Amino acid sequence: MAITESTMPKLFDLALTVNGTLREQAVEPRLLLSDFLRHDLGLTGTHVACEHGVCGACTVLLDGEPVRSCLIFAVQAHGHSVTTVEGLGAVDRLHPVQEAFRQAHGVQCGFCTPGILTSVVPFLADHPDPSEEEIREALSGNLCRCTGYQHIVDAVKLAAQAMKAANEQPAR
Amino acid sequence: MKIEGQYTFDGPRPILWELVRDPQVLATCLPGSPSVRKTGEHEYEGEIAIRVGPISGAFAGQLSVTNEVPPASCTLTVEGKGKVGFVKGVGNIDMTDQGPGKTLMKYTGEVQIGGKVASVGQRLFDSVSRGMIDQALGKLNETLQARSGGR
Amino acid sequence: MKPAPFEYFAPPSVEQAVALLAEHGYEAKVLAGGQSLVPMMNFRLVQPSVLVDLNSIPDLGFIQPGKDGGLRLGALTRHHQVEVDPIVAERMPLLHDAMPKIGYPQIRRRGTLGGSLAHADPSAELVTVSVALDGRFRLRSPRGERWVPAKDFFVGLFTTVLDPDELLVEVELPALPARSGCALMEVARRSHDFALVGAAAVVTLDERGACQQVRLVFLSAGDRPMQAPRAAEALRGQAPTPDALRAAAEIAASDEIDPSSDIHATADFRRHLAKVLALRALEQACRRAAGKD
Amino acid sequence: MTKTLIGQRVLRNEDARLLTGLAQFVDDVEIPGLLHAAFLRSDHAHARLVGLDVSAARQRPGVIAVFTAEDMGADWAPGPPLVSPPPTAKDVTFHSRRQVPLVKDKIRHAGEALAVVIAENRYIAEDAVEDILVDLEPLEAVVDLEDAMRPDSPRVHDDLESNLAAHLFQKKGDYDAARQQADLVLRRRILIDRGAAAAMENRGIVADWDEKSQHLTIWDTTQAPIPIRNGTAARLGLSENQVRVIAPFIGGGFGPKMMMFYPEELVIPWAAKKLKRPIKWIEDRRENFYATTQERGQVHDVEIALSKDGRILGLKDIFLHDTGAYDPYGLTIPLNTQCHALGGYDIQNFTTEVSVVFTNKTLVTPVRGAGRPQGIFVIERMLDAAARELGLDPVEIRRRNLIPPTAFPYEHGIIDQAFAPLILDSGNYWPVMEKALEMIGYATFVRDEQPRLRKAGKHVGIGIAPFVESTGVGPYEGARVTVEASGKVFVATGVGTQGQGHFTTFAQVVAEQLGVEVSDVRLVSGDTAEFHWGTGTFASRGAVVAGNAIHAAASIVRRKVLELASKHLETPEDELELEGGRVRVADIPNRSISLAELANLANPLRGAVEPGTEPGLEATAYFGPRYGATAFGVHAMIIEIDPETMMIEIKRYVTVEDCGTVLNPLILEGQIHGGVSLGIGNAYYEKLHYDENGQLLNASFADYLIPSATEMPRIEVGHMETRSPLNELGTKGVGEAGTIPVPALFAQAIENALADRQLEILESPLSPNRLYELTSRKEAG
Repeated sequence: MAITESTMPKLFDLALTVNGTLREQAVEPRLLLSDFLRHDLGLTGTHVACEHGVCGACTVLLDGEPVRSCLIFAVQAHGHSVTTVEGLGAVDRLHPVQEAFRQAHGVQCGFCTPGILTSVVPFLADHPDPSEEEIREALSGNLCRCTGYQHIVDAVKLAAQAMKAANEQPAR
Repeated sequence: MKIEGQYTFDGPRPILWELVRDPQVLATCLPGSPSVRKTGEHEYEGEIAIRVGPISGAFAGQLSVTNEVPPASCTLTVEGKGKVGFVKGVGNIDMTDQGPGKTLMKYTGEVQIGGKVASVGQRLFDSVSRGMIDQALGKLNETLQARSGGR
Repeated sequence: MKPAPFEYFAPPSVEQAVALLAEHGYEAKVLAGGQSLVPMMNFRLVQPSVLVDLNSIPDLGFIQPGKDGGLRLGALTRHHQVEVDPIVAERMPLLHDAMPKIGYPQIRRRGTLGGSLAHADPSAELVTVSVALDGRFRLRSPRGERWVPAKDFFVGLFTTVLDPDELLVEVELPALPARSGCALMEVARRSHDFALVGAAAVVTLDERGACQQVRLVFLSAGDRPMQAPRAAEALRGQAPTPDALRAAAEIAASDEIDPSSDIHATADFRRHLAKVLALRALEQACRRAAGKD
Repeated sequence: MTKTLIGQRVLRNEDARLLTGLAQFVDDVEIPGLLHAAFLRSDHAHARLVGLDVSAARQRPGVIAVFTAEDMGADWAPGPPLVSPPPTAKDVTFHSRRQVPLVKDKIRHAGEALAVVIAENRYIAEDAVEDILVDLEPLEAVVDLEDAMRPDSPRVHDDLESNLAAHLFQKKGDYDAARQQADLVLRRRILIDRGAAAAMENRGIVADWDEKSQHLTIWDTTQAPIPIRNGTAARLGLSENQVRVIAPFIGGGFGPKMMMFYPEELVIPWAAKKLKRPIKWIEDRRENFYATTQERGQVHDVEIALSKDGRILGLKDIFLHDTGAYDPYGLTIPLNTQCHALGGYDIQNFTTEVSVVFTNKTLVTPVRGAGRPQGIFVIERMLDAAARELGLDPVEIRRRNLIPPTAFPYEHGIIDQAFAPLILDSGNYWPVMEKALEMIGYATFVRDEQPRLRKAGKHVGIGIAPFVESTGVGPYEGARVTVEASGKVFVATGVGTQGQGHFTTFAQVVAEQLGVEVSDVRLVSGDTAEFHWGTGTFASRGAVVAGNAIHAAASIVRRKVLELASKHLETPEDELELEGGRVRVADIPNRSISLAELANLANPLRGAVEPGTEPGLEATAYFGPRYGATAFGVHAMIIEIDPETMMIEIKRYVTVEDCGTVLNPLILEGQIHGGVSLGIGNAYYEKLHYDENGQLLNASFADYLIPSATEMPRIEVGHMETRSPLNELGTKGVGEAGTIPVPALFAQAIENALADRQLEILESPLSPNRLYELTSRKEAG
């Protein structure tokens, strides 16, 4: 988001940690956190689909809490830490939740997926053995138009099992 | 959206009639008491700021009085346009004597909204428009009481 | 859908926050959780020129036991904290039950108690529950501090008694007497939408099992939380028989609410639902008060 | 073939990138110097544009340009027609009126674009939009379909005599004669209202004109990159080779991203070329609600004639179809409705007549289902009414009318959306229904459970609805399959994709032929630089038409591989097998050669290539079906209604689908789950509320209610398989199947649950409020 000198509004010196890395940038107060992550930092895995807080596609973790990045101004994340889908796992090293979504076909077009993953990861941390009802409740703030949610629910169950199994393995 | 209702005023009909067909007075009853300028025989224009909690919008508007049958009925048309959309209200009012010093006003009409306020604010619309009408009628009654008491 | 420009302040204290509000008047908006305000800013339905962000003020978010079994909550307490707090669950089951009905999980992580109350949306659970529980609010301005009962705080659609330079800083909920029970019943299109109508009932029974005190408050049934004092009065001293409860629900739904029509429900359907839900809420509250549920 | 990949639950190739946020969607494209666009749109649904003052907007710092229709000069022209009226049918009237890039004189729906601001960022662009002063003269809006057809109605298009956009009459047999013989004739009026596709990704376009190379690159959220490339080139006076259109990952389409061209697709490339700067426009959600196309609005007057044993003797359906402000998509939707009003039933006498109506509402083009749900709703509602009248079980009346397996191919004698005679290629319908009945436990439920639950005061109901789905229509798709020097395989097709798993199902088809791992097949589906023949992904045709083209190309490559390997291994071709990326001699595992080696042998750096041969292990092939393949399915559901609140809980949901050969059951189930969720939305949650002035009252996800995880039931999916004789793979499409019968199913189950109220439902969508109104009216009246 380049802004020429002449149009420069009053900027705010923002410093925050994103996926473990300190990022510093001067931003306009009105810049939404979602736009900052996507366009200023190039972390385009965070998707924007409604910008009024209903769809959940833009969910990121702010100090570990899942929040709508379209309803938070970037300046409000000053001094805080943000984790985006890019911070969960990599193509050759998928996070167990990501791996479960692949196994259970919890992804179709994939547009809502990053926001679902960033919602499910903290949910499973609090609910290691969730019921289907709890899972659906946890997903209620994430709209998906492709899957009818069934394979997503299955993926969350699978992830819970996998993570539980991994935790039960004695440490080497 | 259709609007319909009635209000009993504490004042005689001829004075209420004068107030109703005087947009300068009507304007003082509207939210923010906008100032109006006369642009035609029965036409006025002005700016009005509407505030509903955190939502506020400035509207540039016109007000006109037509179909006058003194001192009983007329049609009020209010139109406003702003950044958040537009509003148009057409109301027919009908006044009858209701005992000594009381006047019953019945109104029916149609309110149209468009733009952002219509497309994302519909949940509030019925409540807001009824609230504003009630508020305006209340203020008009206060003015009427002051005016008729003063005579 | 991008917000219009504004000037941003994140004051470190309540004093500085109210001073900023006093300086900027109606031009300023308070930013707490932002979960209602920011969507409206993104739509550009709201274009404040100044935002005063409370999130940098320490100590505004707390949950503490109040005197005699009551509860004190800081205005910046996030919904999620209230939802999972064991003291809330123990002392204010109605508040605890209401929390999962608010917005979505992610909204509850960010949204705040005080923000929701000050926003005064007549469809909001917290607004209704605070009245049903006979809470009171501590307000701060440059002129000092005052306490306002919840039932007097909400004066219209999105409108409260808060002055432009005044902040809601704390909520106090009194303990319920012995033999009390509460219930919140809602009908919403999807589980997390604004309810078409909701009814909260708080019932205290006397030693004989008759209704000693009843509070019945509706959401989405008028331009503010709609109380039903006549229905409550009709039940006072009465045994909570099905007929008595039904009669009270009937009074409340016919005479004590003023529902609007929108695309999801006509005023007529809302009135019908109010009657159904009032009865269900009263029934459940009575059962709980009698220790049966 | 040594192993069968077709029909396996193969995991998707594309997932790892989607799951880690690396997959590129249009809004993820960043180019140095990228500018951002925002459109000024009309608040009014119908108005004359009197004046537009953009001077203040142009002055705003950070604004690069503001364009109006006037600024486009001679480049201003309406979009092209997408589908012409049927050339073969008689009695067709069609008035083609297409969307305009920016409004020049008259606004015809709320949200129509009046001007575009190009600025350094989207925030500034939106600031500048608010600076524009608009002077409009509001006109009375045309909203209701029947009112629109009255002679005194205001007109959407002033140059036409009425709001009639098109009229089409079709018949088979002789309905009037059949009616004379009937024991029962029922007449009903059926209303179906609009919904939105509401893909999670809004539309968007990035256009980058390179002045030095005179080349235009466009990233577009389109289901049809090749037609966009061709059309853009034609409009901008460029050679097709100067334009490259890339449809990268698409965040769901569901039909509206098939519409060509949207005004923004006309304006943004034009502006990028004019300014010689890259420009991005990303639709926001509110824009999506009135600038992206919608569907479903129809009013039907239906008559059905039956014998007393429940046989359908004839059907007559006269209906109005809402096309919105323009009709670029021709008659596709109403033709689908006409064809699907016949369901999977043996109906000999049929009269159908549609009047397509212009209204001051957003344009109508296909949304997942595309006219089919309306047709199925009509016939299924009529059969339920007839079953009640005749005292027949709803299942029994359907059993008596389903087309028998011996009757295929079954010729209906009217034309379908491809303007070809409607022929149902193959099917075995009753066993599909039987399987659904068995899965949901129909007999036990009706005999034991329902009476028991009713006695306990519960309002439970069951519904069962069969449907046909015309799929896999032409004209054609093509593909190029290449074995690369690494031994991995590259596939290019022009069909486009919208999240259906093409990267995997198509790879399976290729891997099956060439004996490689599915993950070693890389597919590009939406880049005109890679393959530039084709139409697009719509009408449940991707897997059928592109799938068979890919199969054909892969088969040719397989022959080339075998031919070359045969020479090299000195073994006859029929003794060779392809597996694990190698060609080997059957039974002698160590006599083999890898595909990589063969690819290098086929493309030597030295020596001579024999005259008449082509280098490489590569083939391009096309597939065009003679006509579309027809899939069949049955959905069944058990619900419970709270009769006081009218809230519905879905207790069981069963689907059985016959879509011919299944390529990947995992992906197929996903398609069905998703289709059902849109169907449930259509039936009970989603409705676009237009007021009488043409204002859309629910342009947000807060008020337009898409089912979330807490509303969706678990869906039990069963399969049957009747191959299509029309293609090598035997496939039929399934993309829209899940959506089609759901409104009909809901109506049936609700009537059954509220049997004590004797409710008849003749409309869709429903809501608790509407059910309350219908039951209160029943009680009052």
